Amino acid sequence: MTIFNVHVTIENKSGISDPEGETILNDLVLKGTHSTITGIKTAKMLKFTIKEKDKKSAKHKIQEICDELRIYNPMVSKVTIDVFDS
Amino acid sequence: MTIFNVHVTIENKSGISDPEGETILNDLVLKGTHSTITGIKTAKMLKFTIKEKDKKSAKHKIQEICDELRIYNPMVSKVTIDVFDS
Amino acid sequence: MSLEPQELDDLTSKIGRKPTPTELQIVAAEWSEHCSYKSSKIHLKMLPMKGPLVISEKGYDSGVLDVGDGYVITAHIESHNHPSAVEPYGGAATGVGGVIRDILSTGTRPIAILDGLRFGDIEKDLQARWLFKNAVTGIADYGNCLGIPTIGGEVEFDECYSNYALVDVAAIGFGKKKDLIKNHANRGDLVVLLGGSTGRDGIGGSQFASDSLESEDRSAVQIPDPFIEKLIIETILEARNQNLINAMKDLGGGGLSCAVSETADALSIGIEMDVDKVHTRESDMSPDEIMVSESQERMLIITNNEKLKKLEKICNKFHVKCSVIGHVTSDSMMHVKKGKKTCANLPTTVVANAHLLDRPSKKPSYLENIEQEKKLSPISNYSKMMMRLLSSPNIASKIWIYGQYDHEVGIRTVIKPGKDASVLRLDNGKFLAAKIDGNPKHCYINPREGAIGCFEEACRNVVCTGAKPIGMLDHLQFGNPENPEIFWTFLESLKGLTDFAKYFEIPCVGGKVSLYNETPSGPIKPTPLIGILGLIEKKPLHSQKITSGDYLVIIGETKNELGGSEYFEYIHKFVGGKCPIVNFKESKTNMNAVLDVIGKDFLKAVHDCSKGGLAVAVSELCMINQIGCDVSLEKVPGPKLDADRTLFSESHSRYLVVLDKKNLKKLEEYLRKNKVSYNLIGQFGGENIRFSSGHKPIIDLRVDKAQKTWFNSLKELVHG
Amino acid sequence: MKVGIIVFPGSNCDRDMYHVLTDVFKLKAEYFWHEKGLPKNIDAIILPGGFSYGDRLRSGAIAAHSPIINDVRKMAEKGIPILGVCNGFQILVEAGLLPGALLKNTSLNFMCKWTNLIVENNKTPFTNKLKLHQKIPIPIANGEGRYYVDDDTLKKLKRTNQIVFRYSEVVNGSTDRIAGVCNEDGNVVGMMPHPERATESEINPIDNKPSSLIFESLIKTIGVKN
Ligand SMILES: Nc1ncnc2c1ncn2[C@@H]1O[C@H](COP(=O)(O)OP(=O)(O)O)[C@@H](O)[C@H]1O
Ligand SMILES: [Mg+2]
Repeated sequence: MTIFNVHVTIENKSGISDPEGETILNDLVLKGTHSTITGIKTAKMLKFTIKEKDKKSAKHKIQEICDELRIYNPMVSKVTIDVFDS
Repeated sequence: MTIFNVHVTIENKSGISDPEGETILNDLVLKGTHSTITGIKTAKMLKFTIKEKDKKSAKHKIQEICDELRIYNPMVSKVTIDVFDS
Repeated sequence: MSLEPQELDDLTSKIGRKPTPTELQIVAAEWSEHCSYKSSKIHLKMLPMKGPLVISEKGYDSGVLDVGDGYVITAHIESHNHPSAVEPYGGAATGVGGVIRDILSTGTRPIAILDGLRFGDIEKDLQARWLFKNAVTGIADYGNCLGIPTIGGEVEFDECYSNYALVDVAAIGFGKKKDLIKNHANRGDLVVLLGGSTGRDGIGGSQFASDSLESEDRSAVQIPDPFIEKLIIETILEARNQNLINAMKDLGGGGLSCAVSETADALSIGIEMDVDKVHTRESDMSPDEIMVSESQERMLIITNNEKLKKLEKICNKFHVKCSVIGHVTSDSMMHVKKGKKTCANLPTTVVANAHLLDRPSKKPSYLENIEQEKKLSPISNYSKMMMRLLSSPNIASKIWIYGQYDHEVGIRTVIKPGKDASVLRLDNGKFLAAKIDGNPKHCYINPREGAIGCFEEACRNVVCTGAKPIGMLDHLQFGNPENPEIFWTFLESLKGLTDFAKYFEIPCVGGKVSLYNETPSGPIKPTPLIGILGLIEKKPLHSQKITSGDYLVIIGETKNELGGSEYFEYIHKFVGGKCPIVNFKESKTNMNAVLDVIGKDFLKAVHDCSKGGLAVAVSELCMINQIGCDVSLEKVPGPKLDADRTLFSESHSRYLVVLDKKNLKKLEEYLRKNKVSYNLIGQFGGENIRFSSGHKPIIDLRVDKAQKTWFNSLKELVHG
Repeated sequence: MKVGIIVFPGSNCDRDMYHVLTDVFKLKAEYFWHEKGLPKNIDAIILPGGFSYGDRLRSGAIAAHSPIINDVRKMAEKGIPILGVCNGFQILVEAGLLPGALLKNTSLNFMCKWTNLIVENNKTPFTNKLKLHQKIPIPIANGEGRYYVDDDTLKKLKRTNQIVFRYSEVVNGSTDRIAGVCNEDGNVVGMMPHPERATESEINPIDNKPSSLIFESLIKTIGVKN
């Protein structure tokens, strides 16, 4: 068994608006002098520490947990799962 | 000028509790179904789209924004900045 | 989105040509059940809508009641069932947003929200738990951010809602009568779209709400943005203060299609608009998409050239986008263009008035034997069973819900959630009580009497605070109306409500019909929901702390009416029996008596008996006040019943009255004189809740233990 | 004597505060929109509660960059009494005018309920009519109300008497049950609970006296003459 770090990033699917990102962009960043920024999207991340035999089963396990615990709603969000060695 | 995607991950500094991560973990651990998970931390991510001449200046610029506009509160959180080609 | 074949024929013959694709989309949105009320409209007319306090004005989406001294309150109710069933957080949140805009569109400031929630069995069903938790968070996040207090509501769990959710939201507004928007428009006036940008989210929402929920592929997810909504509220109210709004309508189901056609139809004008002028979120949206998008947080305003500059200035201050999308014409046509090109050009009366249906109805066969009772298995330990009942999700304290809602912002909430109705203070020194109630378990067994029961319960709740009911909101939620058996239950409920409203002279000031509420395993139980507004001229009854020695008096009779009760359904798992029936005359006598006695200012507390019957109502008084009580069941007025029936019958028109010993005479004198059925049934004191029947103890619970269970069980259930 | 109420996009207790200042305590009050500047003749400033910028990023984080905050900072330096309530407190913290941070409640939920405060510093312009350790029944209504400071800062706050209010019981996981703090000079005070929701007997079912004293302290500080 090896320990892995698994990052789960949850964000709105494309085409679905992200009011928080828009507010941060328009009311904070663009009010300063930072005109090279053209977009901000927010996401939520969960960082799991998991003991599994390999990367594949770590990823599989985490996907299972996300679905089972309804960590995200597939109607609105998508997840990206990245596995790293710890 | 090139467009870059810059991911800013904001998470609690170590030593500062993360009730949300703990709650999710307890849900898992207490229910006894996923004992291979040993830790969960939550983080927030902002995905910036930025036009800069190279990766380095993109990163530099974003670091500047994070500090100047207090995208994170240095008292409780730390940031990690990752730059990607778009 | 599409029209039925006969509707397409109807449209073609009315306009004398083949409709364009954009026209088809517009009409399909407007003729959907959700927007057109085509199945219900001819029947809804039976409800009494007028009254001495009702102010009606064309084009209003909310009811308006005159509360005196130049002030009005407005009220409306909406649901967001289908969206909440797939995305509970966003669905519930945008439900709040929608009804708030209805209130705003009359030119009044929203001052309160109430929510009615229904889910499957959260004890067993994880999906139901997820829906519940997220719907509550959605309402909390939206209402709290707006700074509008959510002052109360109700919630019920029943297997008939498995894999589904009903999220109803009612809102109340307050303002000066002179500030009401008097909807009017003249040729050449400008049509302005104000608020969030129009995007692809929520396309087909109203059609969605008119379909049964089956496919997973729904584009109807709407992302709530309470921050924009808050800015819109302030923008509109400032514009109202400066008299910049000639007419106004919120964008809800059917998006621009409905807002434009209904405004034009109500004001007998035409509107010409250009989709290119609409501020959109994505650049490549088609005219059809723009016309039917149900993006949230948008308002349609009619103003004129002179006022526009000032309006734009206010919008700039609040960073709210506004676009002039068209102008008013005199030809009664809804003319939609993209630049120079015409996409749709339809008579507004055609668009805004779908062909109304008179659907067949038939008494459902399940009702044949529903009143027959099965033999109940004996209860060996009533105290234990009572504890179980107190922890059941339908009975347990709802503090986990209203504790997440800012119910005090606005500093009007004089009586806060946790008891019966909540009460708001108004600027003219009067008070407004409000509560919503439903009871699908009763309504399933008897759609007519069940609906009347919800109406009476909501009245009882406001009466307990000393308020006289002045207006009613109804929300009628049923399954597929094309099924005659379902449609019969709809009609029965409606007739019952109408009879009660007429007898009590309580006008219906607003309502909503939500049909096609079907879950994978069939239709929901009939779920009418009734909201009651009550006015208090002098001061509300603030419950005082109950102390040892205080008397407990019950008003009203306890009958053998356990059909649909929590006792039958939760404890005995039995659906059936006789549902409680309201006797109108008795109801009125008791209601008036309670109001009169409250006015005499010697009562400590009043609480009605509802779910869980007498046993639960008494326990609630004890648990809230942390004091015991001894109740003698044989003293309870009504026909002689077994102890469990007296304890748990859910008969209506019953009130518990708490008073100091020394005031009993005064109370009895009044009640006897007015021929009210009542009796002294108990006395407070000690640390135990005790019910006995002829000195035989039946239930004996420690108050503190009961209180802990009742208070925490919902929270513990949700947080696992 | 004039009190300035600062209004940000999304503030929603501004009108409540105005009502209490003017109708209940007969003070003169005026709203100031966040994009404007503050005039010189202001005697006290209140940042009311609400959801400035929808609480996005972090509550108070965006409003802390509003133009008006520069003027608030100047006034703070001059010693003018400044009170931040709930979101106003969060903004003052984000602007660096008060120490610490406000994090999500440990319940992870928004909490609206009545609780009790204990007065820990009665030398500020908003507490000088209260008794030390006096109990104040008061409502809270927030999602990010858990006050946090690290150990060193906590020690310093204690030493410099910057803890103004504590909760009488554990409410939301705040460090040392802190509910309100002040700056070193004591003229800038921030608190999570809502005193404006507890000063009228009609609204306050418990006891209206103590939280009224917060406003009466201000009157004592700046005087009443109009
Ligand atoms: N969904 C909800 N949202 C807000 N408050 C609620 C909700 N459900 C129940 N409450 C509050 O809890 C209290 C008890 O509600 P309920 O059991 O419906 O009372 P009653 O039996 O008198 O109708 C009331 O104050 C009510 O407003
Ligand atoms: Mg009640």
